[in-house]
Amino acid sequence: SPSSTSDGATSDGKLKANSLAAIQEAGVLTVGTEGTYKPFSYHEDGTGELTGYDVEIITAVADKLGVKAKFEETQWDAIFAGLEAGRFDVIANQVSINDERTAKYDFSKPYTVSPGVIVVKDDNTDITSFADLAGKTTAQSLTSNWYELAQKNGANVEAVEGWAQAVALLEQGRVDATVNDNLTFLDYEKQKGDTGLKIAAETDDPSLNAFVFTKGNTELQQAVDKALDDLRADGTLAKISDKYFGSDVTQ
Amino acid sequence: MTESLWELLLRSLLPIVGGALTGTIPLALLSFALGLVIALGVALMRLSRIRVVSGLARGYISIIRGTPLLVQLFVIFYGLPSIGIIVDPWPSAIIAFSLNVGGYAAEVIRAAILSVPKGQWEAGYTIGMSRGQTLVRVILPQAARVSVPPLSNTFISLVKDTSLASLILVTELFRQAQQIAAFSQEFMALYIEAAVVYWVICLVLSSAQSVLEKRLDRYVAH
Amino acid sequence: MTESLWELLLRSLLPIVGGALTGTIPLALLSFALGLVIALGVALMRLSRIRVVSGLARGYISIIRGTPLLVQLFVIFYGLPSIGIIVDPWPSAIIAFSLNVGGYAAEVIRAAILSVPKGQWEAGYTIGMSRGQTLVRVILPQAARVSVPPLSNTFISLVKDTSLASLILVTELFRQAQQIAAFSQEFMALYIEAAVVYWVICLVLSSAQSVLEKRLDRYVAH
Amino acid sequence: MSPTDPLAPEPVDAPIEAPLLTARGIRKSFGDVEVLKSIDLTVPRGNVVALIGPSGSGKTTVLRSLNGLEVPEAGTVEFSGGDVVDFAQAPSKRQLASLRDRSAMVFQQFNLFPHRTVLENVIEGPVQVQKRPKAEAIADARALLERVGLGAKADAYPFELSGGQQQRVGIVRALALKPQLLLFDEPTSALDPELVGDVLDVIRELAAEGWTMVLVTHELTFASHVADTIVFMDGGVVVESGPPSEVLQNPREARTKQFLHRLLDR
Amino acid sequence: MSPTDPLAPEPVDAPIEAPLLTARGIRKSFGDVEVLKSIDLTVPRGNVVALIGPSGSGKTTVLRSLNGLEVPEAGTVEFSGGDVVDFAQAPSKRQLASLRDRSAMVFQQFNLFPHRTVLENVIEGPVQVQKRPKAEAIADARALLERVGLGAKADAYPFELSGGQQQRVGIVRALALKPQLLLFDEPTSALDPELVGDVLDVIRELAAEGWTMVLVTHELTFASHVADTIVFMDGGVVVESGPPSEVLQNPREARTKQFLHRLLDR
Ligand SMILES: Nc1ncnc2c1ncn2[C@@H]1O[C@H](COP(=O)(O)OP(=O)(O)OP(=O)(O)O)[C@@H](O)[C@H]1O
Ligand SMILES: Nc1ncnc2c1ncn2[C@@H]1O[C@H](COP(=O)(O)OP(=O)(O)OP(=O)(O)O)[C@@H](O)[C@H]1O
Ligand SMILES: [Mg+2]
Ligand SMILES: [Mg+2]
Repeated sequence: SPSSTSDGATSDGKLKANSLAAIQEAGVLTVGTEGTYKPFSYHEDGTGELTGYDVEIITAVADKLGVKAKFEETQWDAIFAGLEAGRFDVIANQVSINDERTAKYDFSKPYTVSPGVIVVKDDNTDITSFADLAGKTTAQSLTSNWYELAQKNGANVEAVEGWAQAVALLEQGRVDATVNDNLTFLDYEKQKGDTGLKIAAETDDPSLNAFVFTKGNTELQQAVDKALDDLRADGTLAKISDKYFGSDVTQ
Repeated sequence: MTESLWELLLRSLLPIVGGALTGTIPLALLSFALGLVIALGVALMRLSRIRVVSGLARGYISIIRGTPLLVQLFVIFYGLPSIGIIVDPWPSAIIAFSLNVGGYAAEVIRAAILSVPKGQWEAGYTIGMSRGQTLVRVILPQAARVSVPPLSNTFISLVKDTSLASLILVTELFRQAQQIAAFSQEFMALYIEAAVVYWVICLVLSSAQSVLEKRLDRYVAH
Repeated sequence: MTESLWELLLRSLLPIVGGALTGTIPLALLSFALGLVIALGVALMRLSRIRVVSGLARGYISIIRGTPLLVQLFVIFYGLPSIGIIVDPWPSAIIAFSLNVGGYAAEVIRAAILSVPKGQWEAGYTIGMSRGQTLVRVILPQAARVSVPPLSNTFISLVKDTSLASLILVTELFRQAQQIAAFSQEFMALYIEAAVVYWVICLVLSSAQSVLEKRLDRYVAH
Repeated sequence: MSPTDPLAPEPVDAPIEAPLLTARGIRKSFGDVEVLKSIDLTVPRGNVVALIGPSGSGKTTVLRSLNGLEVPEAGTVEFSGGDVVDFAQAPSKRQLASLRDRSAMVFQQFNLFPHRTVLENVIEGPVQVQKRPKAEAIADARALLERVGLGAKADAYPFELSGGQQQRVGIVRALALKPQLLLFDEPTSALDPELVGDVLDVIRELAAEGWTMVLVTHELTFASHVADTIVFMDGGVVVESGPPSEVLQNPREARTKQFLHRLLDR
Repeated sequence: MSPTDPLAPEPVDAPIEAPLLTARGIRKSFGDVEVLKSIDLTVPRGNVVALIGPSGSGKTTVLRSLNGLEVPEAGTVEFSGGDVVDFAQAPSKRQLASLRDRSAMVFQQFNLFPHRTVLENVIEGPVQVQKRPKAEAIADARALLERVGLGAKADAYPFELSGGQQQRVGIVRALALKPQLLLFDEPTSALDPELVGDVLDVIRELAAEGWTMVLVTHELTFASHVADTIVFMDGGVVVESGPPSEVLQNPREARTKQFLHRLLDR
């Protein structure tokens, strides 16, 4: 990649897209997100404005940077391709930090710290720990780190598109469990009331989710980190978290 | 949970139809129109006696039909920027879809041109027309007739394929359904609702096809 | 990170081709074969003089062609359980794809049957054959010839459409590519790799088409 | 195993005096247009009846009605020794099949099966429909093909033959069924002028051998040589009929005269 | 505006003695088969030349070579007052176009434009190619159609016409170009026997009015009445040629005799 000077300009003097300087000059931070991932990134009532936990936090971050957040919605498949192609400056979509990703991208400080849970049917008594997943079938979204976790514990993993399909399979008795973010399940219960599902176990180590930048976009990453620190300090993060989850999941 | 499934479906209809009107339909119409122009060019190249020209057309058709549309969209929208070409979502979608239609329709148009009896070319030549004049005034009007049914198949497929455009940031019918499904977790119901809207669009297209076929059939014995 | 992109692509080739061999290709072959049987039945129904019968066939074709394949797959896999019918991934995929092929190919077969001159039916009748005998021994062998090119289009589309089967838990070519892409984060590269594999499959199909066309053309003046 | 004379018609049991075929009061409309207005036709066994008349007069429709390719609204067709098929009573499939079993048709456009070789075309009916042993059917077919000069073409596909050769295969395909009645609809009008002769020669031979035939033709000279009876049709009715010497040489009706004049004067 | 006699050919400036068309040494092969083996043909102005000969002898190929639909490997075609088109030199598009501008062809299968009405078929050449004013072209076309008895069919589509009517439109479409030479390739052989007369009548009239024509035909009686010269071809060569009284009544060559015998004896 072309060497960039510290103010984000390339050697030929033009501003490099996605650099902090370019973003500030344009006054717009372009954010890639799914828009179909409740409660993190979704549309109000399904048909209204884009909203959600991630959306609100990155909007607050953009405020701190003195720019407007502009959202581009696409599917998970395309979200990293979009970041690399310079279509977005940052991804805000509950991306968890893992080794493969840190090798390719830069992450902000985490803004969600939440354990993974095993969700099973109410009447299931076989599964009470992650070790019990061995030989069981779980439904996982291919793109989440929960897929890896279930696989590591010996589960037979069926890849589905998302939470809704995983739950459908679970309810239809076609899989034994699904592993996902605690928060996702809580939101689902909040919406559906009695779901006939329960949490069978929780991970020891929480997963850390953060904003994603292209490798080497250090100025932007540092600016966002600083904004996150400020938002944490002034209680904004806790407030947003409380609004969605009734507790502070940001640390 | 406070709202019944029917209320949800009713409430969803407006945005889904809206997605059809502002996304699916203009995208499909525009791409189809451009695609036909490309297809005509490619079909004529494919019919050329110059090896290189017809080889190029063959290669184009083979790649377009042999690879998934999803990847074609991906390459144009997310791949081209790596060589410095950045195209906006709508133009990208239109480029990808019309190139795609161009590949499929080229074969239809080629077959239609070949289906016009050789005697029609000769009749054109013997009244003094050039190759181009004969093509435009004699052959294509007749080729149009036989190509309407297969082209309308291509069009109907295109209408449904436009749902892939959401991948490159274009909001259309299916994307709307997905959004509502994500919120309400009722993906099955909303997908069926979307399917019904697609079906209505395709029914309208099919009747347009019948009308067109009748019009083009007026000079043929029944 | 420690491995270069080329190493990744090379390492991916085996699982992707494996996905093609164990998923894409058997799924496409099986669905196509079953789909042809359905299509023949639907085409004959569509040609029936009995209004209700041809109406049923029309409705089937209209719904199959007018709604997205994705939704058809979802209805069978996720929708049927709500009325107590649970079908496994592979059978679901084969049902959905063969019903889909059945709708598209029915129109092709119908057109091909109609393209056989009426005199061939009459020749069959006058040597004493029944309608069924004439259909099987006289009409279908001739209809086969004209329907090979459009049916191979349907087949090629099917090959690429089987990637949707991953949505209902069938592992095939594209799913393998997605999986590797998700872990390596190299979406663009792996999608292009998958496209190349699709392209190779389609090239093989196209040459099989040529061979078949030649074989069926042996009794026709060139 | 193969008959000594493959061109000779099958013997029939009915008394020799009864006409082989009797059609009475055949009426047929297409949409609003009445194309046949009560046609009567008698075909004595061993006779050749030639239908002539202007284009659109209904000749083809008469022929097609005789073997049920067209189903008239009224009228009867009766083969000697068989059922009376009454079209006014909506004939059953079995009845239509019985008409087809007794007759065989040679088409203007040949209508050979393009995907089968000459031999396969000929044995299709005997083997698939009449369920005769294949070896026997092949032997008969070869003998018949030999007789019309096509012995060497048994394994050719129809597209490899000239029009005249194709039509001779069409005739052999009909003969192989050993029908009681042969129907010819303008068997030479799709042929190049020079190829006509070959086919007419074959028909001439068949007539000489005693086959019963109804043929539609524009070849008046030929008809006058080969036919026992000429039937002149116009506008869906039989205007006059009789031996060639009467109808062709001394027509009674003005319409007949006018037609003959038009066709012969060139 | 419309000419007084729409059927009369355009006057030409060249001296009256020179033949309108001279073709020399035309050779043409398809693949390995040499179909024309050095054909010479001279067509005097105002004459009618009839090409006869067995199927496959090369008659159609000669005709198509004269207007460049077929490009021979060798030979020259020259219109009086025009370029010598030498096929051995790979003629340019302009040269082929000049052949087509001077002649007009009437096809065996008519080849009318099915998507255009009769009138549109006729004015297509004059308006689109010759760029004549549309009103004038229409007036001429109507006069010509009137002359061949199709005045009432100007707005019909080809499929609404009988074969004979379609062929007359084909002739009018050619005449409307006011060509110096009319080429006819078996103009009646795709017609029902009864419709042949109408078309032959039109050609007879054109001959009487002094049009120069080359026609391929199997209608020997007609050819003997209308042609100034009969050219008998076989196997890609001209076997003999001369006035009908010689070639048809007193052929010198054995092959001619055999051919005439075959076609006339029925
Ligand atoms: N299937 C049909 N539908 C409508 N009209 C028909 C049909 N078949 C024949 N006719 C009409 O019936 C009349 C008689 O037709 P038919 O073919 O029996 O005449 P033909 O004497 O055999 O004439 P040709 O010498 O031209 O073959 C014609 O007016 C024809 O247009
Ligand atoms: N395009 C072609 N390709 C190959 N062979 C051809 C082609 N056109 C004509 N021939 C062959 O050239 C020979 C002469 O054909 P041509 O059509 O000129 O004969 P013709 O005298 O017009 O015969 P007919 O009376 O049957 O129309 C024939 O043997 C024919 O098969
Ligand atoms: Mg007839
Ligand atoms: Mg010819």
